[in-house]
Amino acid sequence: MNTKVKLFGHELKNPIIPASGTFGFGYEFAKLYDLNILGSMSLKGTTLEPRYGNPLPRIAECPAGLINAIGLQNPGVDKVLSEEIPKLDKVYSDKVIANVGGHSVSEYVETVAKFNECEKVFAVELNISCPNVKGGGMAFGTDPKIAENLVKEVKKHSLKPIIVKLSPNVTDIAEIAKAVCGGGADGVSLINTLVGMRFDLRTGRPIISVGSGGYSGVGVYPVALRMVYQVYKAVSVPIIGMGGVSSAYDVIEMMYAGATAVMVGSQNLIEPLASKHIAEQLPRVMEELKINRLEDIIGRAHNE
Amino acid sequence: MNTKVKLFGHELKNPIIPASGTFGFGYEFAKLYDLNILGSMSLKGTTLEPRYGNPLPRIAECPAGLINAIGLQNPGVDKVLSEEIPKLDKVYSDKVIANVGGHSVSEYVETVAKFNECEKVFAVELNISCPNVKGGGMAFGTDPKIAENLVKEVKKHSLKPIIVKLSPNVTDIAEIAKAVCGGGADGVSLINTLVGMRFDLRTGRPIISVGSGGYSGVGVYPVALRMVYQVYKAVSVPIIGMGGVSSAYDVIEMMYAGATAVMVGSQNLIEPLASKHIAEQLPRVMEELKINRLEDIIGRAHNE
Amino acid sequence: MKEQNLKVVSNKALNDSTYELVLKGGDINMSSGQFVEIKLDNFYLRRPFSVAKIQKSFLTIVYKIVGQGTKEMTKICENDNLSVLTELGNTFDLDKAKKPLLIGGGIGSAPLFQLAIEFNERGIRPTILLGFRNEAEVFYLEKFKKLGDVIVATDDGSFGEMGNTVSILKTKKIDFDCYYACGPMMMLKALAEYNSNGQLSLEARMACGFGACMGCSIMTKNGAKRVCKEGPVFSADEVVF
Amino acid sequence: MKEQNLKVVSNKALNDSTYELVLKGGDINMSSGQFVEIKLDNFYLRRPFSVAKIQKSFLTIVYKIVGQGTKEMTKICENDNLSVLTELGNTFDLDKAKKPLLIGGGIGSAPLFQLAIEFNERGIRPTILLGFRNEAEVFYLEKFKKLGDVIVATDDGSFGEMGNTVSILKTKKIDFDCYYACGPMMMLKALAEYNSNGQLSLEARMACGFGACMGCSIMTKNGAKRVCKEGPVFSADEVVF
Ligand SMILES: Cc1cc2nc3c(=O)[nH]c(=O)nc-3n(C[C@H](O)[C@H](O)[C@H](O)COP(=O)(O)OP(=O)(O)OC[C@H]3O[C@@H](n4cnc5c(N)ncnc54)[C@H](O)[C@@H]3O)c2cc1C
Ligand SMILES: Cc1cc2nc3c(=O)[nH]c(=O)nc-3n(C[C@H](O)[C@H](O)[C@H](O)COP(=O)(O)OP(=O)(O)OC[C@H]3O[C@@H](n4cnc5c(N)ncnc54)[C@H](O)[C@@H]3O)c2cc1C
Ligand SMILES: Cc1cc2nc3c(=O)[nH]c(=O)nc-3n(C[C@H](O)[C@H](O)[C@H](O)COP(=O)(O)O)c2cc1C
Ligand SMILES: Cc1cc2nc3c(=O)[nH]c(=O)nc-3n(C[C@H](O)[C@H](O)[C@H](O)COP(=O)(O)O)c2cc1C
Ligand code: FES
Ligand code: FES
Repeated sequence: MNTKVKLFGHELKNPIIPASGTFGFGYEFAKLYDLNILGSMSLKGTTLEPRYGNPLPRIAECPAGLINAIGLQNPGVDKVLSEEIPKLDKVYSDKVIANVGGHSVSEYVETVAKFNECEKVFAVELNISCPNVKGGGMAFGTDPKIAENLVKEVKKHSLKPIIVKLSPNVTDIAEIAKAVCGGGADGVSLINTLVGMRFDLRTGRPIISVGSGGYSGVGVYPVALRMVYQVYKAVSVPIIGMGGVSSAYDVIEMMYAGATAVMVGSQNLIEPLASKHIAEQLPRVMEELKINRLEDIIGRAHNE
Repeated sequence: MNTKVKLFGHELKNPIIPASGTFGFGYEFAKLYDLNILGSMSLKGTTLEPRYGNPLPRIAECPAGLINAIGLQNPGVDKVLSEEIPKLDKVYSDKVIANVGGHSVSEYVETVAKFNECEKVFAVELNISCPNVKGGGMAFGTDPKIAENLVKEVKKHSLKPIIVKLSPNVTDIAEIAKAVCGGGADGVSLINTLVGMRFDLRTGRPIISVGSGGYSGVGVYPVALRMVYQVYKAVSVPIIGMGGVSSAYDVIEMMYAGATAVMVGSQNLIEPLASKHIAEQLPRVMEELKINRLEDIIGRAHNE
Repeated sequence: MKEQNLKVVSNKALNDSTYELVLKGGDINMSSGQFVEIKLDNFYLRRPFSVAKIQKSFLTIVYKIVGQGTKEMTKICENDNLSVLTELGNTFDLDKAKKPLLIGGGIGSAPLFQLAIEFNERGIRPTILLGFRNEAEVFYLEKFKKLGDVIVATDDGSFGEMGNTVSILKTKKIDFDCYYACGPMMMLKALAEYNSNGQLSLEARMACGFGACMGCSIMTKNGAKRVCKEGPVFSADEVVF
Repeated sequence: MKEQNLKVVSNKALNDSTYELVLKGGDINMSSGQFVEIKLDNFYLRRPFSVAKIQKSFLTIVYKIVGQGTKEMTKICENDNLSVLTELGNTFDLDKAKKPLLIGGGIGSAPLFQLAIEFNERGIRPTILLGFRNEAEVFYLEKFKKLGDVIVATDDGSFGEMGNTVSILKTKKIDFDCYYACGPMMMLKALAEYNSNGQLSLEARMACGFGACMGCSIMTKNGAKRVCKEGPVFSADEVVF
């Protein structure tokens, strides 16, 4: 069973990548299992300055997932580079994906540029789809022109491949995908969270402190598959698929839809060994489905 | 416990309404239980001419719901008026909501007008958000101008209140809600299904014959709540909330978000007595939450 | 249609990929051709299965592992309770045959077992033609032999005749007036083209299973019909393949 | 942190709204203040509960019915297996006190039981101040009395003193050097304002419970800290309410 896939010339031993925000900076999971089973990992969303994020409660449960409104809590890019990534480097030998959030074009540009010299990072994921940050985040991800321009500016200052993370909260995700590719994106990742809400049965008020938050988990899976399929038809850069993935079967379906690699998010939170289990299960499922080389199935759903 | 709510001057004994497409024309459920426990019901989507709909498979399972691509199979409005509604009338004494789909403004207008003389129908729900009909359906629901114009034309020829059923597959549902209200909508209902896909693990091909379909069930619940909340802020007409409702608790949350009445869809398909159970559970849940008059809680989430 | 809680009497393997599940409950008022829908933990939709045998308040289904749900079903234990919708769909029409031929393809043989019982109750011993992929997939053979004259075919010839039900039907002279078939769509289509004097039990991906969603509507010469409500048994000459 | 399958030894009501769940498993290496996260069927997120008692491989939690999940938990049966994350969070710091005062508000009294055991193991008999809404909510009273000098207060005076833990603390002269408190946020805030020489066990809505999601981060005077990782026990003088 050949589980290898390539992203921007970088070879991953398998396509399983814990998704940003659900795996911290990785090293804390090293107490649970040997991280080297993972194809790569996407680090917690990082901004120029340290951020505390939103007030509590930041979490609300849903029947098939959760709503989060962390608000990009992170120690700031400098500390990520000087402290978090070195810690991760000790327990994980492959390269990783940095994930960058921001409020303005210049903030994105400056933060991304800081990763230029970081060898541990083989690509930067631009989060233009975070629904939890006022006056930033998702606004960049719902307007094709604004998105294209942001990517253009970022590309000017980045030495790493840029993956643009797309928002599912749009009428036409293919249009945004085309726009960011027009701006020079080397790849796209999708989906970020769907905007969702829950209410307190006793008070009637929203549970999340800031009202709404981002919904993720198995409940978003069919929407994620559809969007990966749509985007695969629209652009030719590699796609990293995610949204509700909880088993190796789900990884296969994502790849049929068009994903080159697959991120596992919320499942890590409810089952700490999820990414490991999925990576282990993958060769067995390939055998069951008579798939020899995983790269062969990317976009298979589009074959006539 | 007072469970009554009012819609366009019409009093419903409770806000529980089986959603269009998940309850046929109602009468077949009469063998299972006395339908008169229900506040009202929304009939299967009806078009001017009879329609067979899409080829099979039309159904795909999801971890927390299902995808359907029925394609508005129905016997056509004339037969609905002459055969289906009379059958329903024998087993259900309250008035119902007709649900109308179409491919063109004139088709919508003509079909809606046919219900003008039908006493059994107290309002017509305009489905401008069906993702399963090519060259129609959802296209009307994703562009505010087209939606507004459609409603305007329909209103000219309808003697019944018009409820416009909104698509969740848009960047800004509040904008569409405002547009249809600008066109004269008397109420809005939401959400219709989210576009979703699943793939066959063995062949890699989409399971649904026409590729994608509409995703519904508990997995869409947090998105539905958020959209009802958003639309309540944007317009002042009554809102009928739906999407993933499976218990009386869910009904209460929908009403907190802003719904005057609540439709139960997919749950009827997996638990045939769902709507009945929810209607029965409602007074008990009101007691538990110390709610005396259900109408008092509509939009409670918006109180400061 | 009824929603019932049925208790699991047994759930055992008949061969590597085929299991027999016996349920016991209140009120099982069903005939051959009809099906039930079983709710499984952690799956959204119920799973439809034809009844393979009905005896007083015992209901038997035979199922094949084809996906996640049926894989999970093998873990069902004695005394578990299952939520089951019973009395779904229409029945085979036994009046059509004096000399019935029952044709089963793979797991499609399951509903023919109850049908064979019912013919025997009428004093008619049917001919039973069963096709399987290979020897490992054969099930219920001894039981079927008690109820009729059985011909078995396997695709690879590992058991019985070599061939499939349609090829056997074409080459062997079998004396029958009306046939009753259940199996893969390809087989049913070939049968209907070869001989239209039969009844076909169809499958379709279903959401509700009781007529509410139109998820399973097929086109017939007499208009659209729901596999779950007007079916699953259709006349071979009405189905538009 | 460990993911373990633990067997249910018992699950019984202590009063109308409070239950005690005893689990048995392999390797329970925990101390007072720490918590576990229990996976429930049909709920997406695990539920966090402080350990009320740890004894060799037995782990006891005491839980109050407050919503759908805890309501469902009352149906857990002997011999069921539960997936549990153990060894979560930090512990109370027993070194801070020679004359400890344990302050529990409602179900917040649960983790203080294990704390009282640990103080007894050190030869220290703590003072224990427990506040409940009313008599019906009191639990573990006799057990606590064996471990310390117990004062009980109820909001409505239906049992013990009338008042809440904070009002009792203010009016009664209790001799202690450091307090250890768990209970509603309002109570902890009032306590911290009244006396900063204490340890508070906080709650927060959690997604992961083991430090991965930042869902539970509170602001402290020493920067952001995760209730599930750097907490749930914080020094009363560091929490920014
Ligand atoms: C009227 C009727 C009677 C049936 N009788 C039997 C029987 O007696 N024994 C038996 O083994 N099987 C029978 N089937 C097929 C059986 O329902 C499917 O094999 C089963 O649902 C597959 O479930 P899964 O979770 O293992 O497969 P998955 O592919 O994981 O299921 C995913 C979804 O697809 C549906 N699905 C998958 N394959 C089929 C299929 N062939 N037909 C209908 N739905 C499907 C499932 O119900 C589920 O909703 C019958 C089907 C119908 C419609
Ligand atoms: C570290 C810690 C220790 C705890 N120890 C105990 C204990 O020993 N005994 C006990 O009875 N309770 C304890 N709780 C609170 C307990 O976790 C909640 O009461 C329980 O999760 C409620 O679940 P539910 O499904 O009944 O409520 P619902 O309101 O239906 O739950 C919905 C969601 O909200 C979360 N939630 C609801 N209330 C709370 C709350 N107060 N704190 C955190 N999350 C909440 C649930 O975990 C779930 O994700 C503790 C909480 C934390 C964080
Ligand atoms: C708690 C939490 C925090 C997240 N933080 C980030 C983030 O910082 N940056 C980002 O791009 N996505 C973030 N996401 C989104 C996930 O990376 C992922 O896109 C989304 O959760 C869908 O995948 P899932 O359904 O597998 O969780 C976060 C998600 C969760 C649940
Ligand atoms: C099988 C099926 C058929 C449907 N047909 C229609 C329809 O004809 N007209 C319509 O307006 N909505 C139709 N819907 C959408 C539902 O009315 C409802 O908006 C949606 O399913 C979300 O609610 P739920 O999650 O409770 O199912 C259909 C949904 C399903 C599952
Ligand atoms: S499956 Fe719903 S109508 Fe047949
Ligand atoms: S709950 Fe995830 S970090 Fe605390």
